[in-house]
Amino acid sequence: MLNYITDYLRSNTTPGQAGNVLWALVYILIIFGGVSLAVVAMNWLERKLLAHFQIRLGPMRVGPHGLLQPIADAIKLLTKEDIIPSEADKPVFWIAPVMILMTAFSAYVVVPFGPTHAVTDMNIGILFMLGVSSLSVLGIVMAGWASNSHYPLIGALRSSAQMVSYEIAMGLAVVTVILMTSLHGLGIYGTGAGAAGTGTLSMIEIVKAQLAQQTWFVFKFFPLGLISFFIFAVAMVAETNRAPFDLPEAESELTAGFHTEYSGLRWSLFMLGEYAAMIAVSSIAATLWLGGWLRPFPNTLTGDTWDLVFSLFPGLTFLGLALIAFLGVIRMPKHAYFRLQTLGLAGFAAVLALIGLILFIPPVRDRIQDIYWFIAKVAIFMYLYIWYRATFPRYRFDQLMKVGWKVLLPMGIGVLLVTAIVGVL
Amino acid sequence: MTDATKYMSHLELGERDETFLDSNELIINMGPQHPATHGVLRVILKLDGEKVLGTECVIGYLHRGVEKIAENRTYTMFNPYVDRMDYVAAVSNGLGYCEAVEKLMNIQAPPRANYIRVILTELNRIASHQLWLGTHALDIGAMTPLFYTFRDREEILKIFEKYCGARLTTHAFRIGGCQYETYDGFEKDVQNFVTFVRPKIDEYEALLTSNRIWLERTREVGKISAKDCIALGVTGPVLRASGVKWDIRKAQPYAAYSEFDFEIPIGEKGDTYDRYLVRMAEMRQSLRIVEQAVGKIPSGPIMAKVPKVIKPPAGEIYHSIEAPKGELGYFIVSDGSTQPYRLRVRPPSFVNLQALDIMVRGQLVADVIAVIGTLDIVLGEVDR
Amino acid sequence: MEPVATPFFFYLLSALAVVGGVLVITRRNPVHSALSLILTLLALAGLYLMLYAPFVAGVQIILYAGGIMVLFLFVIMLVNLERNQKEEQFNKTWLVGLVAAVALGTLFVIVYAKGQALFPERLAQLPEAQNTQQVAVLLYRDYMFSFEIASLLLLVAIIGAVVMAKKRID
Amino acid sequence: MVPITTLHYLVVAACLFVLGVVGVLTRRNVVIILMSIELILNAVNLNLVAFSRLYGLHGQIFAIFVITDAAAEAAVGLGILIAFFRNKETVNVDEVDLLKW
Repeated sequence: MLNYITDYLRSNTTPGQAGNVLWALVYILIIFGGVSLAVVAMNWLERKLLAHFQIRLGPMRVGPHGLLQPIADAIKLLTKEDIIPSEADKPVFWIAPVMILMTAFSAYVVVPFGPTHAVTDMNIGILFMLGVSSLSVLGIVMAGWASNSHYPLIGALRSSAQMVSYEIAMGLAVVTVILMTSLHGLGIYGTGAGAAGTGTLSMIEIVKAQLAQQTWFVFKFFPLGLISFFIFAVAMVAETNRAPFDLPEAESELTAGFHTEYSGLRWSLFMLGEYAAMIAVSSIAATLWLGGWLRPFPNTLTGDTWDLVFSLFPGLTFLGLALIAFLGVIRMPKHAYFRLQTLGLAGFAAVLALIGLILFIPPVRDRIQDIYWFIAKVAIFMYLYIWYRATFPRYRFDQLMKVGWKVLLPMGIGVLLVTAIVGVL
Repeated sequence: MTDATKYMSHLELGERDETFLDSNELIINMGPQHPATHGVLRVILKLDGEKVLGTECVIGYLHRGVEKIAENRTYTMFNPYVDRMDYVAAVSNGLGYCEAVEKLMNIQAPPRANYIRVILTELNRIASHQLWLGTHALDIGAMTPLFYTFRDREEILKIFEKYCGARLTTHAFRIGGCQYETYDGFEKDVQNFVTFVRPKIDEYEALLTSNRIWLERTREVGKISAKDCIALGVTGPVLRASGVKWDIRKAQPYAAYSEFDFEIPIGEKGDTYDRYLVRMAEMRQSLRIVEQAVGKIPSGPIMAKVPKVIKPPAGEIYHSIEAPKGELGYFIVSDGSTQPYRLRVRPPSFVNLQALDIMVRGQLVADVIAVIGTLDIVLGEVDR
Repeated sequence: MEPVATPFFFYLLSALAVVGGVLVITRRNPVHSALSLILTLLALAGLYLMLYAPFVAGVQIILYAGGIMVLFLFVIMLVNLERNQKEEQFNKTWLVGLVAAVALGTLFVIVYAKGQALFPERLAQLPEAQNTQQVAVLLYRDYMFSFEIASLLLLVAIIGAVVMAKKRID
Repeated sequence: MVPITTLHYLVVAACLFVLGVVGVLTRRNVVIILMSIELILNAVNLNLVAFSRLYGLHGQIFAIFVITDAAAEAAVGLGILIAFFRNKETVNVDEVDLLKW
């Protein structure tokens, strides 16, 4: 059994490619659990970070520094009464949140957390991701329509118009990258699936192309890669309906947009889907432009020493988190009331430190590195999401459309054309 | 002057349309339970898609009959009621009422009382503008300014609390002057506040003034010309942002305003962005006034000689002051008894709200939110 | 490598597709019809994957389910009349239509029964890993002209749709 | 279990095709008629892709063209539908009995 596992870990294909259903299932379960956990963590982090942007403390009551707040929220949402408006279209009202959740999670099938850490490496990887994430529009339209109420319907119509418009700019930015996979200029990338000058849609191959070309695509054909990255970064915020493009749920105008009539468990499914979609599009951006699982400076800081230094990062991160938690323990008020909380935080810190230490063990270190860098890159985008929300006012609907159609779209076409010309020259 | 009646909106609310086709109008009901109507304002919107064809405000959800109550209370007893109209700027309301009654009785408040009145009123103006800025920005989607402004407004409320024990509905002034002498360290507190809040105003501006999205959301939104403003009787920052240099503090100085050096900030275009800039500049000017007033506050009595029973001679008086929202006027008819025969308030919010319709016509739904925010209405004052 | 449980997935997806199709033509509410059609389209995308045509499957999802159907839903919401649902859903010639359809179905059955021998059972083993690249090569080399015509068609469709749907300003 | 052959796919395609034809011939609502046409196109697509496994990739190319076509058809069809609805307040085909209004 152990042999079987270690054997598998040494192989260099994804479970999907190897046709290994068992491992694919294990991966799916891990990803499902991991993403759900990440959503919970994001929830807490967003509230904490947003609070600190806004000179407040955020959740502080449930657990030390509100660490258990997401759990409390989850319990509250699960036990809440599930209200279905009497005039609603019940089956559609039922399916809508499930649809959003399903599309958000099925996109993870092709996300490469490492050269072998993906459920499968589809030939149409990025196309699949874009397609599946475009399906969430349907969920939103269904939710808005089934609620049978004005505000949700307007919210849903706005939302779908917005997502459909920004998908085009997003697609153009992605096409630019796909073009880049075939344009090497250095003559290095000539093997594998993308041989003979053809590009690739596969997520893993795209990262491998960046490895072979010794550059992240965000820096390729400077500033072309950067512009396409910028287009994608803007479009992806609009695509996930987050501030400053959060019109569909513009609180001050449409109360809560398409999910106004939802409550309890179903509402939490919407939130879960929204955050999962945010992580999914962020991982597209990280994969396509920031070199996926590749560590920073792969071409300048080379050599065994640097490899070693960069492989220590995961462990150091966890030790750093443990240190912060320990500082929190020290700063806890010395009062009998807080004893349990202090102990809990100390235990949490100890667990973090233990994980950090485990991550220093060489075999684990080598396996975990890729995943670590990938998650670190995605985390940057998640931080940006929160930052936008704290800083920007909301766009008006016509301005949003103007940005999509009159700024991002021409820019995308221009970048695509120039990339093609530059690549051929 | 334009004919004001032509702006009165009359929506035909008869037919309800079932479809969302843009060839037909859609009537949508915003409020009274809506997060962006600042209380219980109900706006009926007639939409063509997202475009606003007309609006109709339904008010009165917060009506308490303040003016009628006045007829059954003595002049002194009615004083706290005025705080409950514009509860965000309670001090200004009190000042207007006290000065109106003083004018009716030919009493002159002593200089020290006038200075205290000016300081508190100007602080209250800053507090009111801060609250406006926070909620207005929140309506447009910027969450953060709200928390910044509330942090700084807290300092003003602390000063109020120390002075008279109340934070919101202060009841700070009495007919004939002030009830309370300033507490020890009042000057220092105010001085500290001025130095504390100056950089904070720059902080708000850093968040918003040159923010591209803020510019797009506020520029050319809710425009109103100076002519229309005057025709509708709109006053305050809304009027000044349209380019009319009208401020009662300068035009008909009351309290001690003639003794201070300050400017009236005006805008050019009369759009939401100009109103934002005018209010930001006004906060700075208020700080200037407060600083000067604290610097040269005279000593002396704080209460004029006022008879025990306030019994103004028969007659009528109209007195108005510049409240944070605009011209706040009190019209009092006295029959010589201890109670006013009739009291009428000219609340700035109520008059300014009339401009909503012409400001939003032809604009989008999202702009209605921005315009309601920029009018800076307080429903307690609109409905009285 | 042979995919796992091919018959099972085939029957599942085909059943979903056919059930979706039946629902499309029988539902009273057009939104329900559209949602059923989406079900059919997604099931068909699955069938394309089973036929080693991942690119077509991807295009099916992104264009059909994510694009065209959203357009449909939009229009249904725009023209959704309560009155419409209470009316008779089938036209007067429904019997004729049904007979014609049954005849067509019979025709198919006969053709398939007779012509079964015509379909060779050899399966061209198309390498799935290179599908996109091969489609691209064909599309941009052999079918270049048709591709350009298709783009022209789309342009005409865009203009046509705008002209049709634009509000007349009298 | 019987191995899945091309014929299986063809039968599914035939079912969808017949369903589409029934929809076009019997429904009154234009939107549903348009959707039935989409069903027919999809049946054709399934045929093309199924045959592409036997005769090479050309079938898939054709399927892509058909999808393009479907997009154009839906856009124009729905545009006409909206223009029609705006004038007649109905979406029933049997009420389209005037060439001009």
